[in-house]
Amino acid sequence: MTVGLEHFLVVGALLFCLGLAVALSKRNAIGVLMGIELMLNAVNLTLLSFSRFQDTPHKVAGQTFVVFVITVAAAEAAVALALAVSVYRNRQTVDVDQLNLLKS
Amino acid sequence: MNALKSEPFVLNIGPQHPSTHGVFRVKVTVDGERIIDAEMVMGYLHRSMEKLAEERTYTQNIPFTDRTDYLSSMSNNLGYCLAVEKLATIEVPDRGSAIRVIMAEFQRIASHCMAAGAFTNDTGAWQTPVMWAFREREKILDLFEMTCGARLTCNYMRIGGVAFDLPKEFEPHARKLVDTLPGFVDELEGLMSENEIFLARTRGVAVVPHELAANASLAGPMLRGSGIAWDIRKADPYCGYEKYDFDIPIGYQGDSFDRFIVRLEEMRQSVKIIKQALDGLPSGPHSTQVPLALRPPKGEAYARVEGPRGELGYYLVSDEGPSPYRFHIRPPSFINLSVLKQMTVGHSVADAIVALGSVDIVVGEIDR
Amino acid sequence: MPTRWWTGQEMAEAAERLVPGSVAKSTDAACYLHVEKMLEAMEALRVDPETDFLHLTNTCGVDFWDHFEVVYHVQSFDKNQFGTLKVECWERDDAVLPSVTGVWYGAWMQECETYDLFGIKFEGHPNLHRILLWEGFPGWPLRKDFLSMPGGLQPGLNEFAGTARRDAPPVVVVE
Amino acid sequence: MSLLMLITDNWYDIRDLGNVSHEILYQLDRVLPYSLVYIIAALMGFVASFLIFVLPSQLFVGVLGERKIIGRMQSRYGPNRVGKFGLLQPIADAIKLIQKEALTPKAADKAVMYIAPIVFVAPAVLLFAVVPFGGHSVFADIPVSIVYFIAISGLPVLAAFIGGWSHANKYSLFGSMRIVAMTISYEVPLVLSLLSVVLITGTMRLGGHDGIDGIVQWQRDYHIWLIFLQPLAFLIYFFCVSAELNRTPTDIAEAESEIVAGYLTEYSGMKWGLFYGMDIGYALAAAAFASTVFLGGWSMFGLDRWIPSWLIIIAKTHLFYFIFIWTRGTLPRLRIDQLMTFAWKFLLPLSLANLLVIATEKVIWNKATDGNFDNFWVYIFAAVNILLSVAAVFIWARLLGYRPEATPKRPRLVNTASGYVPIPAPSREVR
Amino acid sequence: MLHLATEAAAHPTVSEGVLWAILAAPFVGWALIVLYVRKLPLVAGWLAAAAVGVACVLSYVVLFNVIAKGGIAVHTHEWFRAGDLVVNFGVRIDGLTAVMLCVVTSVAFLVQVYSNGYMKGDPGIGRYFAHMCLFTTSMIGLVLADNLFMIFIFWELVGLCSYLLIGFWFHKPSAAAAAKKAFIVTRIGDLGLLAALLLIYTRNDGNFDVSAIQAWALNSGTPGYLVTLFALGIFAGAVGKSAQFPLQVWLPDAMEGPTPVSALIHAATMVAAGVYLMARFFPVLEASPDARHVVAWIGAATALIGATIALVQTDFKRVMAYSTVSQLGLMMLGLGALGYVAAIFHLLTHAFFKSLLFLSSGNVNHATNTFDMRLMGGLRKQMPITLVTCVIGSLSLAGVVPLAGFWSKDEILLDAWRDNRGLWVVASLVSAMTAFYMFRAIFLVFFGEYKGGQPVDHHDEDSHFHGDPAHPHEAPLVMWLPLVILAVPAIGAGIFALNHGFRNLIVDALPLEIADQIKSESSFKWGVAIASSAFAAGGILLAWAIYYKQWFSSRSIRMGFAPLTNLFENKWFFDRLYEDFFVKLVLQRGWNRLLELNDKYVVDGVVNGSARVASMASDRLRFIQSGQIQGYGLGIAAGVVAVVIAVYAANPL
Amino acid sequence: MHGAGPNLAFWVLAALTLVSAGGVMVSRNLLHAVLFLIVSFLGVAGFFILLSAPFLGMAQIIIYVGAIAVLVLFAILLTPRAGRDNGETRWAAPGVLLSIALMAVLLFVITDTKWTTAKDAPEITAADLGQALLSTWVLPFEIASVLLTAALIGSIMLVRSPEEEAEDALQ
Repeated sequence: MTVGLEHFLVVGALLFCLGLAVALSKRNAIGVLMGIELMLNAVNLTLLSFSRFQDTPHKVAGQTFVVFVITVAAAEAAVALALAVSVYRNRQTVDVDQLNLLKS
Repeated sequence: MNALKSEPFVLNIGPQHPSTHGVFRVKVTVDGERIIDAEMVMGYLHRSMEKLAEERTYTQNIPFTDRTDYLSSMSNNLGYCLAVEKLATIEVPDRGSAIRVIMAEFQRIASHCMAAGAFTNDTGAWQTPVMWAFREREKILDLFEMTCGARLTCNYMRIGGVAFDLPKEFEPHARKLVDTLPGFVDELEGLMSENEIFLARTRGVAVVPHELAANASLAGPMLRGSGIAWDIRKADPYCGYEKYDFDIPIGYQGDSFDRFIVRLEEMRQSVKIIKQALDGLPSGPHSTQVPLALRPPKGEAYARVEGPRGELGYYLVSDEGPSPYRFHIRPPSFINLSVLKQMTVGHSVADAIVALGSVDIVVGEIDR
Repeated sequence: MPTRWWTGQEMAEAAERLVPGSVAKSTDAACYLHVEKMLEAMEALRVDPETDFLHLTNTCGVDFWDHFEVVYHVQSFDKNQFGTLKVECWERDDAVLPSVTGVWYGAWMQECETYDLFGIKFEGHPNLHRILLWEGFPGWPLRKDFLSMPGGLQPGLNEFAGTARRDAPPVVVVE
Repeated sequence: MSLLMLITDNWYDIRDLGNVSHEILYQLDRVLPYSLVYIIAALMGFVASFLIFVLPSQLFVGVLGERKIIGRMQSRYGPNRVGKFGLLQPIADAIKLIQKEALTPKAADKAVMYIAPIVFVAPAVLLFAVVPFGGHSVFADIPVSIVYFIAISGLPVLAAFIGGWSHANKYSLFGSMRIVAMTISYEVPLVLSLLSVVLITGTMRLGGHDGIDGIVQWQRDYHIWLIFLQPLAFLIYFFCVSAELNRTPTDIAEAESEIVAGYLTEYSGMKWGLFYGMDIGYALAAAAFASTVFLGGWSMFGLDRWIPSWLIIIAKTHLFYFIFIWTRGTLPRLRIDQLMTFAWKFLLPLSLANLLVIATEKVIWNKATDGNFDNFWVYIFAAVNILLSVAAVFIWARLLGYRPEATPKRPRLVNTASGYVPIPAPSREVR
Repeated sequence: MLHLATEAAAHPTVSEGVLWAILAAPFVGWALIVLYVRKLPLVAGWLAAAAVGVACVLSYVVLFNVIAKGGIAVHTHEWFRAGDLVVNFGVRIDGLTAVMLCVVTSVAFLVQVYSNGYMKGDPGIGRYFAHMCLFTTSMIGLVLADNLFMIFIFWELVGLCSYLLIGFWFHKPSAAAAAKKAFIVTRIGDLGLLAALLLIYTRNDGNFDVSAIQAWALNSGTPGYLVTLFALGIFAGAVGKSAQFPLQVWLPDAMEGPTPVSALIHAATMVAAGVYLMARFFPVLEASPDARHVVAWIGAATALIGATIALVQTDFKRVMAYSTVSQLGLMMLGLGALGYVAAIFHLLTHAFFKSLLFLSSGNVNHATNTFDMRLMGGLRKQMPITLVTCVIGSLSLAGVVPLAGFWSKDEILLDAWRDNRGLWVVASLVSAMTAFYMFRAIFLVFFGEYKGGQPVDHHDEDSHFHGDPAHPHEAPLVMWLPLVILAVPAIGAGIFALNHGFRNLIVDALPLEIADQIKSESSFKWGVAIASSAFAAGGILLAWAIYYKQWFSSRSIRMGFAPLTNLFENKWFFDRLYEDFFVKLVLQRGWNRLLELNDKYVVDGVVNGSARVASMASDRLRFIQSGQIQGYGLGIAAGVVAVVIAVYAANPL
Repeated sequence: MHGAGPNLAFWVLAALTLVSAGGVMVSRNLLHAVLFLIVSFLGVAGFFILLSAPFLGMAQIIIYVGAIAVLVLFAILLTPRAGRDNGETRWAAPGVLLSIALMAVLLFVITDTKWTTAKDAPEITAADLGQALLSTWVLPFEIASVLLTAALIGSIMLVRSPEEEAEDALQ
């Protein structure tokens, strides 16, 4: 059986949903962040699959997008982790259940 | 490592740590990599020598002094013998004094070899300087073996002189060694003092200002590294040191590097003294006859010599008995340690190791 | 020029000049200070340009059965002179002396050692603890009566460190 | 003369091992299905590079040679008991390590502690995949070899980190934090220095041969080694890579005089042995990489026509490795804040400046030769770059406060014991 | 078919390199200071002065070239191209640019020299000079730019530098607050500029070139509302930067910065940038009468508000600040009244005499450690040079006959007279008030008894006042020499009005049609001139009578006009309005407050039950607003699933 | 995608990636979760190489494994008292259910759509990518770099400790 676009898309979808599940269910803020990273990876995978298999004039576009996503992910991780650390400094916890200052 | 600022936690340096030169422990509290508190814990090697010495005769006590500072047994013997001689007013023949000077200076070179080597090892130079230093130290220990049969714990000095006269082959060997030693010091200097990394690691690290050095009773290279020109050999000559021409090396600001170069320079000066002593070695008896069961008159005496680590003092109180009523050693490395906290707090862990190495401790002497 | 070793009388003269009434007695070997005035006299001896004893060379205790003497060997770099000060302590059960760490920082570890081996407490010491022996070691080994411990035992033989009572009274003198 | 007859580019031509493997695969392809040959090719390349290069070098240069050479530097013999000249010492070591009990602390995270050595070893093996041993004998000739190398060499840090973290020891934790902080800092100038190489050569492939662009091929084409063209990049690469490899003077992560053995404190037996062995493996890989990028790889100014190219690169690698041994034998260790300062304040600006200069030169070259690159400009650039590098290093060091003349190296001498001797004005600068 | 001036045969021949060098010189100065000499105050200061000095000399080279050759020259290069967006990077040189360059660099140079004296001993002096250099760079860039995009970039840079310099003593809470205020308030205006930029991007094929925009505005094919929108957009930017009503509130607070900063930025250059921008796009204004009227009347309002507040200020520097606001309003008024030449001319003269006045106030502060006029007086003996220069500046500002200010203000009044008599009335009133408050300040500061200044607070670590305020003294050479130099143009710049050289020079920067039309107008009218002189003289006399002779007690006058003075002293309640209404009320409490009011007066009395419904609803809402991201994430994901399913259900493939 | 090699690689990588992503989900120890995450990243990098984007694969390893994973590890170390617990919150059950629902929807969409695919992989080198980034996509590229700078500065400001802030204020 030859592997085609659908296979990659399925892997991407599964990875995305796993990431979503992690992001939605974990209590530790860093765990949530890991879920988000997984989702971003899944998106990258999907983008690249389309870029590889779809017949478009802009062949480089898919890879370019992946570059941007990786960049943004790096920035996001840096800021998110800095946030986690500074939240920890103030409240001695990174448990998202307890981080609900917005709640009156 | 400011980014890693976290809760302070306690780190044990020792008693089983490669850099404590024996069983000795520093409990440091660190914040990230920065030390905020340091506490010394010692006594793992305590043998209660001062108590034991009260039960033995004056001559029997000489081997104990070997075992306090085992890296400079000759100097310890000398200090103790001087104290007893002072207590009992015993004259030492000239040849005996000259031999004592030669041995003490050789012992100083050997000890400083060890100190410099171990210190460079603490800065992370991977064994090479130690090995180089040991090479020369071995030759000096060969001379000791030739003279008294032992290499480390010599037990060579006696009350009233030295145990044996020098063997015939001693002088040619010693002269040969004395000729090569300055070159060796230059070599070590070229390897370490000219090394930018070594400078960066030791400059400005563990600074002891001269006010603190004087107030904290420091002695030896620690004191001289802080810029205080003080050497018992010059200030209060014993064994005829006033006859020899030599200089006191002193440092600039009292950092680790200053102490290191002071030690190197002292090796050169010791070579100079040994040369003069060998040239002017008088003939005659090497020792005064002293009764084995010596009973000094009632009284007390404090005699001191400039040991490799600093002022090495012996305080004896006699009650006319065959053994000392009170036998107290002024251990230089023990007292030099008292500024360890001031030297390390605020620096990083790596600097604490350098600071500890620059004090040049011998745990046998600290714990006695 | 070799060191000038001061006799006890010279020392006493200087101390008396600086702090009148501080000297208890003087011998050839040493000058004995009153406990109450010892810190004042020592500080004066340290800062006075004539005496200039800014280096506390050595400190130790001596047990004379009925009293303790604490010996302070002091010296001056600039004047190249050396002197001996002594303080007597007649209380064996509760031997207390003021700490000289405020005058000479170098007494820090030596006083700890003296405390450890003689049981002389130094008041005002920043961190007086047993430095060579472990906390809870029974008795003070350098006292002359060390062997006559409670029960006449030599400590450490059949009752070792771990089981030693931590807050037992340190010593009972049997005279 | 009969030897010269062998130089025919046929399978028995040992100048390039690729000829042999190519022949074997060609023959296999006739009888076996393609995918099987694919896998066999991969295995063959792996086994060959491992057997010919990695393992012998590791054992006899990394373990034995290092100990012998350092022994000689320290005026002692080094291992000389097992076998002739101690040649069997590495094997004895290995046997000892395997026999030793591998202790696991009670509080340790056991799974992680077991995984860490494996994670540490795997990338070391992978690194050799892209090192070219000859025009055709590259195990994996991928077009982005340099990036591959950078990516893979970032992995062992993780292993060291989790290894140090796993056994709940403060010294190990210190080592882990230090290694990660240091590696992150030194990765930046490292990549920048390699970027300048990529910039001037215009390719990210390490090897290359006649007709295929590659860094080695570029050096052959222009008859110059990149170390002459970019001395600064080479220096920066050397510093950074020795920091990443934990070699003296930057071995702060396992600084034995400070934090006992850093992240290796609780490892023993073969788990420690894997770390130890693969440290050497990484050093060899870095040396091979440096030889490839900066020292002309398997080329030797035409001599590679006569000498087997794999011998050339092995010789260069070992020569480079000798520098590692040498520094280890002679230099003290730096402190972590000094290392960080060095990376961020010294190497980073210099590598950026270097990149700028190289970019300018590339533009000049493009304009001046109108696309037809020639040697003349390369030699001009080499001369200019060497001068500029020396000047830049010197000037930047002075700017950062390097004043060797202001630091006395001998103590003062006085003849009388007279108390404190003040420092004569002008007071010296305290750094 | 439109004829652009660029197509004319004559154009400046100055080489492009010179123009870039003008831009680069202060920039290099900035880089050097930041990188190397930040810690060396003396080197940094004179390096900055030298860098700006180079730019200044080159600017005069450019000016003379433009005078000789006339016309417009544009040197442009493609900067980057992203998709179909092409952004150029270039310089445009014409009469307007040349004049602005000379003004900016001359004042900047003198201020830099002055700063070397004024800032001596400040710990952050390296930072100060670096910021000043960067500011000069961005201002020069703004002037030289040949397209709106570049103008926007440098515009923002100017704003940034202003922020940094106002907040130079950032450890003072007031300075930090003032910097923030200036930044935020000008940002509001910049939104308008950004909107104009986007308008041009969409409506003019992304061509940002100044000439192209002018042509676009003058093109009869362009819809009028677009031109008006564009004009209002850039005017919004100018309102922010030039502190026009209703965004004038930041400028007086900006006086928290060091005095030379106020002199350079908030008197001579940055605030003039708004006027410059409007002048740059004068054809657009010309093409849109609606926008023009808005500009004129807002300018008039600003002028009036500024002048009235200045009447009652007790802080010497704030008098200057409000005077600046008022004069900027006058310039805008002039532009709105189609007085292109007049506005630029007034900008030129105003730059000189206002920076002169600010620097004088700096000198006074240097001697007395305060800006409070109630603590001064009688300084004429101790500070003669400052007195003379300050009086010259004030006379010029008040518009007394032979001095520069008279000529420029007179032209504005003339244009206002021609355009709308209402505008003329306001402008005349303002000029009378100007004369009054300036001489009030002069008499309070330099005449009468000395009242001791502000004692030095030695515990205040920020204070680095050196002298003794009880015995004031003249400032050192570096500080009074720039004043003397600035006094020369403050006296003599009016000479440009005597023939048509200046007028032709800057009018040449416009497209030909408008240029010809403006050139034909006369620039002097005896009646208006006499009237304005009379107003000025009246103001001065009144001040003399009240504050020097004290024929009337100022206190009684104050009492007599109590409501007005109250209004003026509280700055027309603008700050209160913004603070209390916009910030606190609308933004912070508005919505809740509204609900509460609603609850109290509407709902409560009518149906109690509906209140309960509301509270229950809010309980439900609170459950949703739990503050937990994961809850929100869940919602989002559920929404996505629902949408996808819905889409598929609606149109199955 | 022809031949057994790539096919085999796909299945191995898919198993590796998904199993370790599942590991992130189920592991209770946060450190273990990070290790699983790293393996998952490596698997994705392998996918990239398989999809003829070796440069991106390498970039993925450098950035995700070399930087982001290390950052996460650092963050875990810096929050010691928060525990290493990677347990679930009360949203866990609905979250997982919803994920499954989304998965079902996505799988349905993927299988339901007729994808037009090109047979040949486009030949894209790193040079092409760089060319595209600096010509067509230059504006996003610049914005991304500005974003990175902002993130850098922001993170530094965020994690500064109060003492450091006090030190900065003194200067």
